[in-house]
Amino acid sequence: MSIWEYANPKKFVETTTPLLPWTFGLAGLCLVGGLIWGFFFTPDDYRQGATVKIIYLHVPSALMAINAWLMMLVASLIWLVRRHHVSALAARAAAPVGVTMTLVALVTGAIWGQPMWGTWWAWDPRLTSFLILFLFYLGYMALWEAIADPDTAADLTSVLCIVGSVFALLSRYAVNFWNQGLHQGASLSLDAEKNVADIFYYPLLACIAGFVLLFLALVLLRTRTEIRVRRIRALELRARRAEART
Amino acid sequence: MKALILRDLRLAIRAGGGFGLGLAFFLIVIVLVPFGVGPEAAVLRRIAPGILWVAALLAALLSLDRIFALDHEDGSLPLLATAPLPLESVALAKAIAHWITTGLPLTLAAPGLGFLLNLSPAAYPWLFGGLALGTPALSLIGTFGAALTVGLRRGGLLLSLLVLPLYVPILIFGAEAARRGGDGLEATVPLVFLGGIALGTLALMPFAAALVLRINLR
Amino acid sequence: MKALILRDLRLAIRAGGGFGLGLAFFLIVIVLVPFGVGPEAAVLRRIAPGILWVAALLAALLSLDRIFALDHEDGSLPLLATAPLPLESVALAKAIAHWITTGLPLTLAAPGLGFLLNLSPAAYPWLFGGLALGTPALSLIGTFGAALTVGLRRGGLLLSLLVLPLYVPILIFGAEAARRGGDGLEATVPLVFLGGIALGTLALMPFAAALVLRINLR
Amino acid sequence: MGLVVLGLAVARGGIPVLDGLSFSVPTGSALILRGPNGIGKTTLLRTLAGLQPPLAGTVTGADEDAAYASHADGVKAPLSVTENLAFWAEVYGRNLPQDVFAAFDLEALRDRAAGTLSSGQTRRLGLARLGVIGRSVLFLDEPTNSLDAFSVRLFADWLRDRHLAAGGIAVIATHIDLGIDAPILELSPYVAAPDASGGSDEAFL
Amino acid sequence: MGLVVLGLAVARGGIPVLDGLSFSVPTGSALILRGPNGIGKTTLLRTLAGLQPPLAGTVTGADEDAAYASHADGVKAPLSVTENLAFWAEVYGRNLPQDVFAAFDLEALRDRAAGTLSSGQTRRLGLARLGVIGRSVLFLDEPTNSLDAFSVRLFADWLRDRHLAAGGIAVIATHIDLGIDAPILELSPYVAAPDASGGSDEAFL
Ligand code: HEM
Ligand SMILES: Nc1ncnc2c1ncn2[C@@H]1O[C@H](COP(=O)(O)OP(=O)(O)OP(=O)(O)O)[C@@H](O)[C@H]1O
Ligand SMILES: Nc1ncnc2c1ncn2[C@@H]1O[C@H](COP(=O)(O)OP(=O)(O)OP(=O)(O)O)[C@@H](O)[C@H]1O
Ligand SMILES: [Mg+2]
Ligand SMILES: [Mg+2]
Repeated sequence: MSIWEYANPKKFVETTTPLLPWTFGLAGLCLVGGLIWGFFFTPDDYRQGATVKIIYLHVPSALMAINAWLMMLVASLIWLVRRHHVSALAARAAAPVGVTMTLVALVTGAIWGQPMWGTWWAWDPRLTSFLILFLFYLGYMALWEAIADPDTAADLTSVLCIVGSVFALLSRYAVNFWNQGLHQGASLSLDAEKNVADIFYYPLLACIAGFVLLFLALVLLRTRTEIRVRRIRALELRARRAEART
Repeated sequence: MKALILRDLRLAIRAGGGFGLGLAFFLIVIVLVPFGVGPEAAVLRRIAPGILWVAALLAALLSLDRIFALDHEDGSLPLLATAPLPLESVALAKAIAHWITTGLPLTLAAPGLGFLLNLSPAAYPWLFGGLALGTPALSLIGTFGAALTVGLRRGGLLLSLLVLPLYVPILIFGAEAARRGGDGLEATVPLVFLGGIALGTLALMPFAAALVLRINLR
Repeated sequence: MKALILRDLRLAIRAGGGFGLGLAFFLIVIVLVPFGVGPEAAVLRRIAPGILWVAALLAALLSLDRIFALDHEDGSLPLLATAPLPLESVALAKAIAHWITTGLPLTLAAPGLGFLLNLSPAAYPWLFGGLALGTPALSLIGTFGAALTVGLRRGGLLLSLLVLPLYVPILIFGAEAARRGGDGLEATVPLVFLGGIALGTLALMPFAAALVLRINLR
Repeated sequence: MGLVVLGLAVARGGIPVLDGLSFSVPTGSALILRGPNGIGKTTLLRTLAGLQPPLAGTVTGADEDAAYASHADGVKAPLSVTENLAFWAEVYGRNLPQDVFAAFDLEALRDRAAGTLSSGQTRRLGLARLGVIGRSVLFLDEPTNSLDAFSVRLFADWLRDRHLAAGGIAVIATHIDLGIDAPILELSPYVAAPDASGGSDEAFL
Repeated sequence: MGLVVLGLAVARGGIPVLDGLSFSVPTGSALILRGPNGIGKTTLLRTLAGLQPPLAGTVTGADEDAAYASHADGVKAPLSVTENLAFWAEVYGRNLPQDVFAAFDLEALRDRAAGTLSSGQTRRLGLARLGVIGRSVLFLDEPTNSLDAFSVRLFADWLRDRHLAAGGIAVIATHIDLGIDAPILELSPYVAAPDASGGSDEAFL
């Protein structure tokens, strides 16, 4: 019994059916808990005032936006190497979730930027590379949409995802080089001294956990939908073929 | 004519993207410019209206060669020419379909994207108005250009070469309107000119395009 | 491979324009920008390196979809795929032919055109060096993009959507080098990065393009 | 009254290819054009259909009622078979007749994207357009290319029983035997002389 | 030793179309593929030529020596006839044999731009490529489409007297009679069952 057994679509759907409500429940719990905790039970920051609370949406969504692409990268590699359909479909399913996360991070960032930097948007390296990531998501999704044959689409998008990852990384460094930014550096690293105060930190962790779980749940749900769409397509094709022969 | 517009729209959507693609391209150009020019907000604000207009123009341009090329390749064009639909209507229908898939989404999105380039708030209505009047003219002129180059290999670049000079007045008036608007000045005059151009192209271009198509089909 | 490059060059010339077309497009964009942005010399000088780079990028982009599209339409592509030439060489040959018809003339002409935009004299060598290193990478990446979208209707816009984000690092380094050069600063670092990207794409992109072509030909 | 052609001369690429053609096709009948490759069949059909002007001579009885089917099918790959036909029906202001699918053996392919059809199936779809647009004068350029024997018979049946029987006219260029009963016009005698007048370069000679 | 095909199954668009094909073609002989439109001839030829992977089975004797000629000719319109052929000769690392023009009746068209040829002339140019590249295993998909009777004979003669006589192999899908002496493989018995295994949707059923 290997882990690849779950790469069979039927097996995957069966296995995830009982998991799905739990994932959603847990995600909801963490999110609601974390957000309430963060919004109502933490003090205002001495410099930023109440605006600091947007961090509970901004940071988790930004994190997940990047991690979604990583997950797609891994899934694409698995598809190319082992040709498991579930893997390709999971990558496809993750893209819209990832792009939504990117959008949420962009929007919350912009809303936060207005009081903090006095502008909705600045061509800061962090922000800019995020916008580029957004473009990569768009291209990836557009390519999926444009190709009729699902296996060809899976192959081509996988290659695009890999090549895109290289260039996304490259852009990241290029942008850094291009402009020194306004945006915060990493402040969540575990060993850093200038970590955000604990009082902001724990609810933030809860929110991050919530976003991770939410992402997981949404990707599971969407993967199952994609599998069923493929299944319907396959059944229709077969029915049509049978009909054509009679 | 409705049939043709609907078919073209359906083809655009079916072939992936449709409306979204033009928009995405627009977004990309807007993102690229700061990379080239540098991120200073003041400089960007200064050039924002011009860049937005140039981007709209390029988005229109990039999709032009497909207006007739596909119909030429698969042999639909002679069939359409012998259909009861006059070629003038064909050209107009093509222009309308092109505008719906590129010009319209651009017009709707441009004000929203302006803020990436720090466009000054006063410029928004003028930008929007200018694009609403200018993009149909872009599509109409583009249809003429596409008709002129249909069947030519490497039509793409030649087409841009032919069409871009025709686009210049639209660009000048459109960008001028947005720029004046951004400086808090009155900008109805360039808009009126734009409207005139739009009406003029609407009256003339379908006929010119049909004429040229007929010659190309011989 | 030489045969393929020569054929593509001959086709480009035969079909009208060839070298001239890319250049002419470049020229037009350069001319359009002052119309859009306004004629102040200071502003233009400021944005000149960026605009030159963006124009180079767009000129490359506009000719990309023809790299494989024509061979796909007339059925040459499967014939090439079964020829003794490996597909990797086909992709490389296509990229080289594309570079010779667009990137090379641009590189040679860009310094000459810079003065239309008031480019500061110190920037010329850096602009030239940047383009010489960057445009081959543009062609190579573009070939990959073209291979990815070969056979898709409306490939043009989708292709730009896929390729432009990949162009971002090249644009950043290239424009940065020219900008720094124009400000009288040292700019070897971005040029070195550009060279690295060019070498990296040269090593990888033909393989990626061939892989993708093979999938598309199935 | 049918299609009447008088003293027709046609040119391709500015060079006269056929000269002195006169024939008439009465309603309800077809005419087969024969001739080796490159003699000018396609050029002639395009001229008859009004896509290019004749060098000399007249064509009567074709203007409004004519339809042309070329080597290429004009089929849109992303659209389904039904959508393709429905489009042409609408352009010609007609309803899509449901029996056309059976007549061209497209029943099973109705909802398939045209781009996934085999070459023969695509050709059948291209021909089915003729059954949709309801034109009475058809100019057909090698309509049976890449069709199998069964489909050729299907098409010949449609042409004979539906089109011609309803008073239609067809002028068909083909290299194979269609199996319909029609006079054959051999084009070889009408090849334009090398010094035939009317070419676009004439003024310079 | 010729071309040997064992237990081949081929798919198009992720759907198995032909299944259980086994045949062999000895050197110096041809095989004609027959079957109604849409049965899978093109798919089979593409698989044999290595353009798409088979679902099952093996093809031996084709890899390095094979050439494929599709429905489309791969002719470059702006180039002249000679330039078109010279290009392929160079890609295959050979010299352009001068007798190929006579063999395919292209003498008079040598310097014409390929885009100005008639459909049959274009097809002849497409076939002449086969005489240039010197491959010994040919997979031909309806090679005689839009050729007149004379050109068909010309091609059959070339195939018989030049290609096969020199120890070549040809697998030809065609709907018409070529007039060469070759066994015919009727594909109808090999149509894949609707529930045949190996389709790309299989995992989802
Ligand atoms: C549109 C504007 C913005 C965008 C696109 C954006 C994007 C991002 C991204 C990509 C991250 C990184 C997540 C990671 O790598 O772990 C992040 C984290 C963060 N952002 Fe923003 N941001 C924006 C505006 C802001 C503003 C205005 C502030 C507040 C001053 C802010 C504060 C933070 C903080 C504190 C973090 C956590 C840093 C860390 O621990 O890594 N962001 N944001
Ligand atoms: N631009 C041109 N210049 C010179 N000759 C041309 C040009 N275009 C076409 N021709 C010639 O005109 C002739 C007529 O072509 P046409 O396509 O009408 O022939 P066809 O009878 O339809 O042949 P086929 O049976 O091969 O389809 C051909 O000999 C062709 O080579
Ligand atoms: N994407 C697809 N999805 C489903 N079926 C497809 C797809 N592409 C092709 N087919 C079908 O596969 C079958 C095989 O096609 P193929 O082109 O090999 O036929 P063929 O024997 O060459 O026909 P012809 O004689 O018409 O050229 C056809 O019935 C076609 O409709
Ligand atoms: Mg012809
Ligand atoms: Mg076939």
